[in-house]
Amino acid sequence: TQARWTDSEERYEPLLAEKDTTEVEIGGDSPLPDDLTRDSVELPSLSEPELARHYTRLSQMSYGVESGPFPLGSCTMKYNPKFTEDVAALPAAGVHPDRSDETVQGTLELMYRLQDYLGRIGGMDAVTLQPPAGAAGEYAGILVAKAYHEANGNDRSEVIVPDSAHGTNFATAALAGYDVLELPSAEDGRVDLDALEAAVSDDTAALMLTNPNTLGCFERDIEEIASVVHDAGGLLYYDGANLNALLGRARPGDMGFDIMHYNVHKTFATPHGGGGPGAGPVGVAERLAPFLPSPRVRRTDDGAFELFEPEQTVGKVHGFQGNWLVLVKTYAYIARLGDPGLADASAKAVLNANYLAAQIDYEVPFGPFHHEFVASAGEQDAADVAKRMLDYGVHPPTTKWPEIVDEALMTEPTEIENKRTLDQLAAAFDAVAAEDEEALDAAPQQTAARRIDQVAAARTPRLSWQALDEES
Amino acid sequence: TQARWTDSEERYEPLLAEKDTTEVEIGGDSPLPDDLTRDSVELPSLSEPELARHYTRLSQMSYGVESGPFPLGSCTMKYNPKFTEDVAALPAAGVHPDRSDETVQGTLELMYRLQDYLGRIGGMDAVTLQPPAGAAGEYAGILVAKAYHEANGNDRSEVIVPDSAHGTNFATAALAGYDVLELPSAEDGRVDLDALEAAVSDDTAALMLTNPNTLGCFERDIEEIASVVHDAGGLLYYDGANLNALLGRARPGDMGFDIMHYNVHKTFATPHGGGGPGAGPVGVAERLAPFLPSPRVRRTDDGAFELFEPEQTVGKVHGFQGNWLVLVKTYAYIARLGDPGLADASAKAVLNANYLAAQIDYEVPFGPFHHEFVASAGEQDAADVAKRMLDYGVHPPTTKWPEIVDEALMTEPTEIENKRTLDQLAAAFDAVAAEDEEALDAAPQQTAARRIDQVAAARTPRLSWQALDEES
Amino acid sequence: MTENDTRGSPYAPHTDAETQAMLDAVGADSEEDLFDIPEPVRFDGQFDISPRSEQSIRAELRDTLGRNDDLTEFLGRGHYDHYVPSLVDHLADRSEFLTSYTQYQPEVAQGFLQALFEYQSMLVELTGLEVANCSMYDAATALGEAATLSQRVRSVSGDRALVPERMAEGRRSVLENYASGSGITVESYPMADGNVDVDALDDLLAEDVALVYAENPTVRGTIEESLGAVGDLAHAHDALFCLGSDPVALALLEEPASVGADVVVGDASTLGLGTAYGMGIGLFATREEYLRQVPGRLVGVGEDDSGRRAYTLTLQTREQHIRRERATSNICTNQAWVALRTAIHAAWLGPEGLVDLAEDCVTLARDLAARLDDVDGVRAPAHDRHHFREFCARTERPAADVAAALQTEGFAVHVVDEHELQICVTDTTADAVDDFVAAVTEVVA
Amino acid sequence: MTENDTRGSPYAPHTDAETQAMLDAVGADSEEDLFDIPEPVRFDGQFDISPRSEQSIRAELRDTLGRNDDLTEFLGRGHYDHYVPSLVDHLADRSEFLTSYTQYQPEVAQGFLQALFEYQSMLVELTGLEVANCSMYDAATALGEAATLSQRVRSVSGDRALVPERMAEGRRSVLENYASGSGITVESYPMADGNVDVDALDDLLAEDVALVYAENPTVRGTIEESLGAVGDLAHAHDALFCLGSDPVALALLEEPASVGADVVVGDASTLGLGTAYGMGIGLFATREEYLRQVPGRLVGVGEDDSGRRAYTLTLQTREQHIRRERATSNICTNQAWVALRTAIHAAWLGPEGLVDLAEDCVTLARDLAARLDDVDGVRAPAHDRHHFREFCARTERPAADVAAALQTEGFAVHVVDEHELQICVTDTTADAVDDFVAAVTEVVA
Repeated sequence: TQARWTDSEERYEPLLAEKDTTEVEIGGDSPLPDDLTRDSVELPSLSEPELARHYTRLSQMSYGVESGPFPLGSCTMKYNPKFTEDVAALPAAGVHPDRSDETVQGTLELMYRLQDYLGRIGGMDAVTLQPPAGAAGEYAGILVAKAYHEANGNDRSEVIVPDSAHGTNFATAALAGYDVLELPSAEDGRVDLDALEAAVSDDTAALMLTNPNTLGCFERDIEEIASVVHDAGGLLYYDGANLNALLGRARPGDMGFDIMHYNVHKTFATPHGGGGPGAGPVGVAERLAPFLPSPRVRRTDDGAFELFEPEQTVGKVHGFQGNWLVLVKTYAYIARLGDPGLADASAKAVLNANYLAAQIDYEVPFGPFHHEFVASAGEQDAADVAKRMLDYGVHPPTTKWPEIVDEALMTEPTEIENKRTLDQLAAAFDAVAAEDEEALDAAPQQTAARRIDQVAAARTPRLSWQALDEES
Repeated sequence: TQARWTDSEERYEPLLAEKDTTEVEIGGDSPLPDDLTRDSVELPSLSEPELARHYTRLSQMSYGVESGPFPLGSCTMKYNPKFTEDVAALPAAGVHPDRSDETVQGTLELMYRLQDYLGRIGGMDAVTLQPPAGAAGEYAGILVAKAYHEANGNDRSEVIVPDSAHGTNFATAALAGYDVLELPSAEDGRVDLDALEAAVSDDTAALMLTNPNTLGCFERDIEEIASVVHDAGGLLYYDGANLNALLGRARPGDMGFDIMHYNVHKTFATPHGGGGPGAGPVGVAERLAPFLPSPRVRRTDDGAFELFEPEQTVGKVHGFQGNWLVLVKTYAYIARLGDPGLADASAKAVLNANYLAAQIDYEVPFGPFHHEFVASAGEQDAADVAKRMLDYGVHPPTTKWPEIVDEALMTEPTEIENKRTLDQLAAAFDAVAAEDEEALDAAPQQTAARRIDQVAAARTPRLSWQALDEES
Repeated sequence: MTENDTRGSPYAPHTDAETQAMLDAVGADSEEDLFDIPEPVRFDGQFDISPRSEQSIRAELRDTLGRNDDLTEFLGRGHYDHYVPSLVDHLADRSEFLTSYTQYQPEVAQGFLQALFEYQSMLVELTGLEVANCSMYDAATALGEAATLSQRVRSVSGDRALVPERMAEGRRSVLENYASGSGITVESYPMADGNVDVDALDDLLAEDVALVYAENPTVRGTIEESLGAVGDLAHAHDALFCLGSDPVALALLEEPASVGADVVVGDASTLGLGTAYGMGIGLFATREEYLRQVPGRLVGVGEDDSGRRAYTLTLQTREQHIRRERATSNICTNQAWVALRTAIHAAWLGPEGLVDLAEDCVTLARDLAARLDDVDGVRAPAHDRHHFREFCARTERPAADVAAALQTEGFAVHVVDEHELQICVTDTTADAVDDFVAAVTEVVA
Repeated sequence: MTENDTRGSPYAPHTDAETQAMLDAVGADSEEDLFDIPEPVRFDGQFDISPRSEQSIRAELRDTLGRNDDLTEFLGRGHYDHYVPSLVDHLADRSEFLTSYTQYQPEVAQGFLQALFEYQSMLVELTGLEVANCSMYDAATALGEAATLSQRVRSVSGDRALVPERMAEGRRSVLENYASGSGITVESYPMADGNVDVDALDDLLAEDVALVYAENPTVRGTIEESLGAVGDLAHAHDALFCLGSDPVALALLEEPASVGADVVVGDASTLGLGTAYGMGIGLFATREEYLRQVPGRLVGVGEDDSGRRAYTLTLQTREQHIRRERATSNICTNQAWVALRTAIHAAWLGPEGLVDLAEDCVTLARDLAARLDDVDGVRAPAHDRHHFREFCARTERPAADVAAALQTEGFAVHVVDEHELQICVTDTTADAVDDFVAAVTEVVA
């Protein structure tokens, strides 16, 4: 049972502002004239001991990878090695981004090495570390594709995205100003080659593809897919969300992808932080390198490192150099595993998914699976299944997506679980599968809060303690 | 409600050894001949992710100062400032203890400064940092007293200890080879001057005294007490456990104490660590300085710092220089508060104890109080009261001690609680005071484990997982 | 040692026996058999990355990063180094926060949700606007999102965004990228002595302007004196007024709502993160009327089955995972953990501490400018304005030479023009000011 | 800033209004009124300690401790620096562990109790003895406690403790102090080429000996080859055999129980703490028959009202807070948090990692000794024994001169005799061995 710190019949842990606030008037001894300042500011006013307790309790009412299994499909919830936190906390890691190159040779060298590592792992010729998240990586990649086509006098208006793709692919293409063409999946959950051939045209700027796809299935026709897109003059974009399934077994560059992003907070085990920060470095084939965001790092003939602006750069996708501290952790993780560890990570991630899929009572369509599978809750509501699984002390899978599977339970155990934990997970799945609607409706019971009415919350949005105050 | 991670009907979180163990055979490629090695070793064998989860869950099933109020009498559970952890973690703090003086000038200087701070705070002329805990400080102090008497050709066999004193005082005197003379308290809970006069003799080596005493009451006759003991040729020892009541208001040295120890994990807010480590520096009056443990630190004429052996040193009470990292935190805490902060800490600690004592329904005999008070649970069993208080999300007071109060609830809120928290604490006291035996017997319900039968546990001691294995 | 065992991932716990049992269970002969990858695209090579122990990687990175020069940084221009209290690290590093995912199962994530709700609330107070999201990537991307929002919500279709001629280079570039996808063009308006040239702005304004962006403090550290006028001008042309700032500045300077700001963007990591080589967190706040056009995640309040208040992500239908190409933004992974840090830091300061810190930002910069102005060969501040944290200083010697000489003395400053340096002072550099003044005195001579 | 507010303790949260309300509630006019201290002993002065901000104290201590020379330490002699994995810091620093008290309310302290129970169990495995307590202060005080225990449990009254002529100075001094209170005298027995001189020990033994103490490895790093004989001798005279070791050595060297050890003492912080300027944790294990004479705290197993296994401090009637002057020891505050760290480190290594580490301790020392032996002017090891982590080396040049020269080169070693150095190599110094050999080669020439 998760900790549950209850203050009263009305609430759990009170808000900071409900404990104590102070309103500070500005003026009097202010160093600025009145017309340049606000009148007052009212904020929580608590002692350090009180804050420590507040956040300690809040933490206990949250659940992370170190709380228990977290098989959230498509999210790759790996263990985040503690030592990577320590290296990112080194004071020298956190210099100001506007330092001159010669004074930050250590930082630039580390960036250079990481660019190199990522290039080798993805089979890509040039890498930028700037995008601060996967979706930002997609965006940088699509900007590069756009600049490439424009530089070739090749005005293209469409990006093709399979229906099973991550929502970010659609949104990114739209943000970059493209029309989005949705590609229906074939019977086997993979890209329908005929449909793809029908879809491509002179307007095709790129196909965005996840491989293995969100069903955990490898796009076996990847060579043909690449040909079709390339023959139409389009580029092939690799969404790196599922790269953990392929480390050391296949590289996007070798499959014909021209552009890819890496989700380092998935594949390379940097912490998800309750939603972020991650980082989304982008790798490209040689001919696209001149368009990458600026600046990148290179090594000069005398062995020094310097930032430079790629000739036909798209400019920037982050105000500075992205989520650098996350990238330091990425480097440390890759260095810790090396070739054998990375290959083993994928092997065990795939083994775990296959093993778990074989153990559970829920139907698991499609396959064969790599790092994840999508089970179907069948007659049960997948969202209810998830709530009930919480009562078994485990985090549930991603639910109701991809829509290609009814009442989807998208499950990705990752390599960090052993057989014992997978068996516990399977037992949780199976226990819930055998339960009736009443039990599911009453769940969860063992969590910091009971079932929350999200529909009601959205109906009357209250997004600040000020909004709560107004009510009362 | 505290987190409760349950594995089955038989246990909560499994033991490490119940998850997985490996037996490693030694030999074969061992670098040592067989007759110098053991045959095998069998220990838990778990991955880092599993360990992270194990200890995360264990932590959530424990309660610290940052979990909520912790008014454990005589223990001074103050907030442990986070930044003191960071300074103690500086790599330069952790050098090897056998480094030559000239290579650890930073460490020696910091020791010197801390000796100086503590001397000023206690009104003592010379300080050693070596004792690794309060009881070790008592022991060092009594060794110093013994050496002093012996050096004066003054063979004394008794140490006098008031009946309300901490158990360590009795045990320490015994460990040092003294007979212990227990001094009964007067009606008002303080030292009975007549009894003391009757007790002292040529055999009196020292009187060990806590002031304020364990009832929270100041020994108002301290000047007379000192005279009586000193006139008999004895020394006055100050147990520093309750020094948080006096900071900046009175100093043991000024009251006539010859020797004292400082409980830095109480007065100076270093963490208790679930039992330790603490540190118990000892301060003495000038004439006792030559007997202090070796080595101490001094400043040479050229401004360097060096270790030296006091002329008539008692030798050592710790293999090296005590719990150094704890002392670094001590320094940081004292520096943070300085004069105004230290005085304020005592003021608020005393205010809090008086306020809380005035709020609760239980009878509170004796007084006036400084930093703590001892309430009486009256007809209720103090241990049951404590268990029930846990259900209100607070840690209970120390129970059943000192025995001078029936069913004692020895309560020390410290300065870190504000009125709001004290009111919550008072509400918890009063709620329990109003409850019947049944409710008390059934408590606690809101904790990681339910009521534990400690008597049965002691009847059949099982002190290792090996002992559990044998059973099953 | 196991530490150096290079057979596999140290974070994959499988014993050989366990692996075999699992392979048996799925009917595979080997792990390789599980990979459904056509032979031609199989990778049979090596990355040539040697695995190392955590001990050696810590030493390696200490060494590599140790090659950075140890400089005292008087750098700002959009990224500021305030002292982050220990408490922030210790609490934010708790694994339940750090290693958790986006709160799609709110019942088991109440703590983080509440912390984000508190973050939102603090920004609501600081901006005076009704809605703050729980993070964008940084100030630049937040500004980009403001531009796309302006186009979505503006009643008359507009495709121009007006920005100050002087702004952080990266911020402008990111804005242009975001804007271009929506067909918005970005144009500069002139500055007058470090503030908005209001008359010039007025000349540029027309009905096709969707967004007017101004900053307070500006990129040169000046405090903007015409915010109300800028807001009025924008509104007069039915454009949104977007203000760039940060939580420290917001605690003291004019409240954005009071000068008519429709959107506030900026970098909230001036609290909670330190310099971090430019890593930050995008602050994004706006008016309630634009709620359903807000990019990124929002935490709202609901009730659970026990009738108690509970927190949940809300209005998710705006987001990409539901609305896909019609989402308000493509953002998915955000900077939630940094938001937690910002909130803890703000709470640690409290309103008194925050206002004191903000006032220090004014007085420290003012005092340093005055001291530098006393140095022969330096005139500071270059602009006749009030300043926040930083200011420009004119140097008789070429600024690049002065900066290079200061670098040798252990100080980093910006060069913003041939004879102009920019100098930023925060609480982390306050103690070094004497040494800095001495160094400047020496090198400008 | 509040940070620098010097009006009171930053950790006492009272507002002025709150203080007043509380004073009113207790009927006091001021805080001073609450202090019941006679005027003559009131302190009206100042300590003259200025309060500083946490930021400035961090800078001050970085600066002060930064005055320590940055040396690579080849130091041992009872205190060893093994690499402590990050995991240990991160888990042990969780506040529920770090800021908790002794587990007098076990229902709310199950986690820490279980961790201590696991620590005890690991030592039971490593020593082969049935009982391990959950900590003494360090190896020296653990040995002192072994001496007092020996007198309590020995059937014939004895007042002599025999210890090796060479042992860590501090350990011997602490032992003498503990022994003296019980009327025990400490006597040395001779060593033969770095091991126990068994014949000489035999000559010293008699019925009045309560305790025979030996170490494995010895203070000079040699592995003791006659442990079984020492144990037999002790038992033949009805004395307890106490063995000093540490958890890393115990993983590889002869199991104490198998050589007849009645008590094992040592410093368990070779796992979990690093050098720490000598801070450690006293390992204490003994036979079940002496259970009720064990000093310090013990965690046992019981059952809770739900029928589940639960942990609790047990056999507390041995302890000072109950038995007072008849307690088995005066220890109260112990080193519980270090025990937690030791257990996490041991669990992180696992048995393979622990044995590998122990084997490294043999081979790293052996290899370094061989390399130094190849250097002209050095003979190593000085003793014709197997070694663990460290060894002595004879130098033609005076050892003090060599050590001083090495210090200049950035290395710290022990000087143990006029022409004898002692050199210790662990996993933290393994990488520096090449540089060290080069430096020795240079300075002995």
